[in-house]
Amino acid sequence: MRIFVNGEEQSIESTSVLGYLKEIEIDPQRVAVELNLDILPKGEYDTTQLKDGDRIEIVHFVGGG
Amino acid sequence: MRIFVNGEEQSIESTSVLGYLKEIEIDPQRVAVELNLDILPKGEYDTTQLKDGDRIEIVHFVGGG
Amino acid sequence: MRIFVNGEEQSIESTSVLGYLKEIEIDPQRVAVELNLDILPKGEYDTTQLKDGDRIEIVHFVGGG
Amino acid sequence: MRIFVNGEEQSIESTSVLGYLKEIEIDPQRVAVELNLDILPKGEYDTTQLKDGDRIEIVHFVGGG
Amino acid sequence: MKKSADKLIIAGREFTSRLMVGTGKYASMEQMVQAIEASGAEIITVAVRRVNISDRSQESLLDYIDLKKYTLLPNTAGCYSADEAVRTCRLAREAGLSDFVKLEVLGDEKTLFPDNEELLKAAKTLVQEGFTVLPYTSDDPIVCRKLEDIGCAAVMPLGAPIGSGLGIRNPYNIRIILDTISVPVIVDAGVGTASDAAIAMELGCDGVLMNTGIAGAKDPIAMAEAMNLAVRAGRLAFLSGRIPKKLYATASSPIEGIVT
Amino acid sequence: MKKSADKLIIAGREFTSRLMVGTGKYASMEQMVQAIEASGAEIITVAVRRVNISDRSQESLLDYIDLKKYTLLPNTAGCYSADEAVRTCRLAREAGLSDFVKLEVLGDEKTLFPDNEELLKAAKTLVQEGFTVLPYTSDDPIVCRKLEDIGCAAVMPLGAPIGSGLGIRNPYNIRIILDTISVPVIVDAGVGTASDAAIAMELGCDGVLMNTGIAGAKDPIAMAEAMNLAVRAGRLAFLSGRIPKKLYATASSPIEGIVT
Amino acid sequence: MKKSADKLIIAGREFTSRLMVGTGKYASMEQMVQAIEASGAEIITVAVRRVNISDRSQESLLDYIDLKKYTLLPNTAGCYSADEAVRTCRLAREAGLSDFVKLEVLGDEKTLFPDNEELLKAAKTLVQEGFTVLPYTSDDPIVCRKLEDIGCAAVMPLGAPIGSGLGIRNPYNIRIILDTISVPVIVDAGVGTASDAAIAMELGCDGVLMNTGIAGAKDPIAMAEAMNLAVRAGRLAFLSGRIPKKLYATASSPIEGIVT
Amino acid sequence: MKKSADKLIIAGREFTSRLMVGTGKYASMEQMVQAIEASGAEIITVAVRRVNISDRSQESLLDYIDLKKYTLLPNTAGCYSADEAVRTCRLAREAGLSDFVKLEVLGDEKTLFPDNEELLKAAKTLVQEGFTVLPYTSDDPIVCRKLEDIGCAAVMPLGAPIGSGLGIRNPYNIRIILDTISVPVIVDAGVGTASDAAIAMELGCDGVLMNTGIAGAKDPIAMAEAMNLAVRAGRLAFLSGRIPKKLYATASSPIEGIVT
Repeated sequence: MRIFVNGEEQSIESTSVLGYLKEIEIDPQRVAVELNLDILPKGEYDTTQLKDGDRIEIVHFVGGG
Repeated sequence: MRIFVNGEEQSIESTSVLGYLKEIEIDPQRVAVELNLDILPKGEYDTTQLKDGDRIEIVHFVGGG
Repeated sequence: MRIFVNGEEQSIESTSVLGYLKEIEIDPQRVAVELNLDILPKGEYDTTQLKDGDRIEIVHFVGGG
Repeated sequence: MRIFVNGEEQSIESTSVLGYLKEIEIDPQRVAVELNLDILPKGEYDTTQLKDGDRIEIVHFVGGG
Repeated sequence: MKKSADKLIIAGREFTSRLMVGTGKYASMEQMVQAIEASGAEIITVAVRRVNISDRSQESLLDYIDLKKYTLLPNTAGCYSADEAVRTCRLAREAGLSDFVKLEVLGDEKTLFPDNEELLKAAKTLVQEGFTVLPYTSDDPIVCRKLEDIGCAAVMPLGAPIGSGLGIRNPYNIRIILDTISVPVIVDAGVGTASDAAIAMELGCDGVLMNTGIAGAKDPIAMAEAMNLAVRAGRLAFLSGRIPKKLYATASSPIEGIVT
Repeated sequence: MKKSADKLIIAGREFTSRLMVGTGKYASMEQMVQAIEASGAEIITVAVRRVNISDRSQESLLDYIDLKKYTLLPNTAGCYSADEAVRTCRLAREAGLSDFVKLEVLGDEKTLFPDNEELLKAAKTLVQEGFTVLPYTSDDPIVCRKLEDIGCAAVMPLGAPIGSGLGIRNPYNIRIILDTISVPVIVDAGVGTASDAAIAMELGCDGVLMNTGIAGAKDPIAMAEAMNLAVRAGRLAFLSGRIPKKLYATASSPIEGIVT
Repeated sequence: MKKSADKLIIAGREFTSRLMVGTGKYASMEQMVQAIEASGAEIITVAVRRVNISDRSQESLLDYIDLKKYTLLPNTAGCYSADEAVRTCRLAREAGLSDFVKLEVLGDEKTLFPDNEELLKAAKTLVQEGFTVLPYTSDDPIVCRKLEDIGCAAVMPLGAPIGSGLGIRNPYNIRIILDTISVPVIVDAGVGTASDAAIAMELGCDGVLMNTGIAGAKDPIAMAEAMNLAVRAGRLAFLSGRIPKKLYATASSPIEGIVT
Repeated sequence: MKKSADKLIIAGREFTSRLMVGTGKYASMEQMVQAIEASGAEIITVAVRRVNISDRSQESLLDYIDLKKYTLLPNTAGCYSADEAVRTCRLAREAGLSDFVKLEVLGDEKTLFPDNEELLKAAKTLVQEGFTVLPYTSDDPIVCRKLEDIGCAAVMPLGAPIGSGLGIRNPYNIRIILDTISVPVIVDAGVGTASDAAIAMELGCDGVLMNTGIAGAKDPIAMAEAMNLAVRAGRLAFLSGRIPKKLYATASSPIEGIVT
């Protein structure tokens, strides 16, 4: 399945958001996820299915002032 | 006829704006007139009839910074 | 005997500087003494005799900036 | 005759200060002259004779702040 | 450049003087006229107020001002919303038969600082209605850029609060505004004495607008002349290329030829 | 007071201009002459140097200066001891046929700050010899008072190092000097641009002396005019009684009669 | 008051330190951690950025910060519109499980000055959504008052441009803001050295936020300690009631008893 | 360098604190003791005065000061000539059994500015007599250099008049003094609040001496702590290498990874 992650097209294995995060080795506790411009509550990573063409943003905290 | 001039009720003789300005000895060239919240072009002072309850503002320039 | 202490004439009993300091209850360790405009070393308070008309200054430290 | 002018040794023809100034084409009105460390009044340029080894300073005004 | 050719151009109109003065707070009309004269100003600000119907005795400002000589710049002083300011500008245009307005929308009575949110709204409307808008604003480069983008004929950041006499409190912001803006930048408000006006001009401002600094002085007419001289002095100094600042000294007299 | 009657009086001599300028560091004699002209100065400083015997071609400064129009103020620039300075003053008097001298005794070459200890010695001698002594000194009220007590005709504290263009670094000391001293107080050195000169005058100084600020500018003649205007602006502002400084605003347009 | 009882309270939460620091621009995570430690800060700002999918090697900021010890303040740096800023805040809340946000809406990339028009829009939305909003804004008392009226938990006017190190360019405006505003006033941006921070606190500000002033110093850890001390020094000085400023002197040693 | 190793060395003696405080003008001896304690000072100034023969009740300052802990620095406050000052120093040495003296020779009672001519005379004599001389002087680089040449152990230029609280009026001169002088440079007089002390240290001064700034505050003990912190903050900031000042901004958060 092909989705857009942080603006770049990716082809992925997983079908759930949580699955995808694991696939790319990201700790769900450390990030926030936006699915098609809506915030996705952490509780729904597991149950939320991805479908072709979805656009997700995965962000975290970095050093800033 | 009674109208409101600069917020105060006045009873007046004249029926036209120009007439009223003359009545209260104001040089039309030196002022601007607003009739019921619309600017009244100088050219229309003569032809514009006042009716009871009209609200007019008559302003001029004073010292300011 | 009459001497001048800090600018004021005083009549005193003692004959030595040390004696006079004791007379007016001043701790020799806490002051400096000038006899007729010369500094008097602490060691000489005991042996130094006062004579009529001597001028002595007795100073100490006070709060200052 | 050899004299020192502004710190440099010079051999000169003239015997008077005024003569020397003319010799080197200097307008006496525009300068001040010091002869052996004493100011020489303008009035005495003519009558003052130079002798071997004299030290003279000739100064004028230049741009300054 | 030829200094004598140095003109201030606002909305295509050319002015020789870079000092604009107000007409408020003078002891008398005569004093006001003389002070304006001494200031050399060509643009003078006026306020728009209701005619006093009950007392017709009061004399009219316009009896004292030669409209062939001076350009009137009506202000919207006292307006606290875009609507009031726009309404006042429309009245001003009708009274003055000119499009020039000094747009003020105030934020509060204590600081008389602009409410830039309302100011931007009013400026949009007025530019659309064909006014030549000179807005009084903060020393905020972002607001100034927006005012220019809207189509204002100049921007007039304050140097300090109106009537405070504190001079230019933040020359850094004024410099940034000058770097950012293409229309004339005129410091409006805060000037207390001649050097304040000179500093504004030395920063590169195109002009200075003041009222209290002159009218509130013990001798307004002499102060008006002082401001006239100061604005010209500051402008000339700006154009002349000042010496750089250095911590240490440089001799002005030559080193050579010292008597030893 | 009548502003036009405002004169600077030094040792009984009356001057209209309160700006004194130097003659050093100009690109050409022509430029110097035009700059002095534009400055409006009546007193101009010059240095005393050895005539160059070997090269007679060089033109003389005095060929360019109308001595009927200007008062020469010879300086002792480059002197680091009282003796050198006194010797230079004696030569200057003989060359210039005038008693006026700008007395400088320098402390070091990097700061060109005065050596006030030597300065006081030299001033004593020169006053005794009948010179009219205008000493260049620090912004030190105690030294200034001593110079006045000795009989100097004026005191000339520096605003900042010579040629630094830093302006008046310590206006507080200048104010104290003005409170303390009866003879004219002239700020000498440090002025970099027009507003610096205006500030000096607004503090209440009697005059300003400068050289590098004008001669070192990209356009010295225009800067000379700027300084001329600035000194007059600052003086007028000082005499006019400026408005007080306030943290908050005061409206310049009336509150009454606002359209509502 | 008891100095030790002096706390900073934001949205009901109590903090002992009045210094807030950023986490950007450090040479290493270790250096950042030590600098934060030395600063004594309890609130630290972080940015919200996309995870780099391609390069998983990069370490996570949160591995280095003890969330029991520090309150995270996510910022919206890099946002130029209300919409972007609101979106970033929502992401930040989800990532950080906290409502605190440092709201920035920038006007341009050169000055990084706030776009206050957009800022006010974003603040309205975020307050409605239950965020605790700490907005970075200009030293504009009118905008600060509007932000307080909207319900922001504090206002954070800039002292000077972000990273400029110019200190507090306009203490007058900061003082007016302090007179006007009831919520905490925190100077955000511009601090370059310790005295800048002390001055902010002496004006009466409730806190200071900085990043570049520390992270950009040659020795960031030592500078962090300097800022820690300076903020406390300035706060204590503010509470201690400084002596008034006077032009003239007052002796600190007694006049009586001088040896004569 | 290792910050903790940073010591102030005067005449071979090492001190950890760079703040020196006076003992005058406190409400009580108890308050003085607590303030000195809070200041962290190791060197404290005292005045030399006649014992009051008639009233023996008055308590002695030395009953309150632990001489093992503090180094006394007797001053010559109130002396207006070299002779008086020298005489006072000799008395001080006899009373205090130490060679350290703070040498003041005052020029007048209104400014309490030093009379540097007399100061130099007194310093010469005292150095010859083996005193460790710390002279209070002007911010005059030439006088400071002469004092160092004479053999003074430090130079102590004033920041502003004693007790004025004006801070450092002329940082430029202080910087030049720091460039010129090898012995410790200690700012003495003028400090009004914490940031003034921090600024002195950030300029690179080796220490700060104050009395009125602390004793005259509403809460002297808290202000003493503020000054303690401020001097350390300023010193650390000086050693840490502050960021350069820039007119424009530099982002503290990364540009990359912004959500779009």
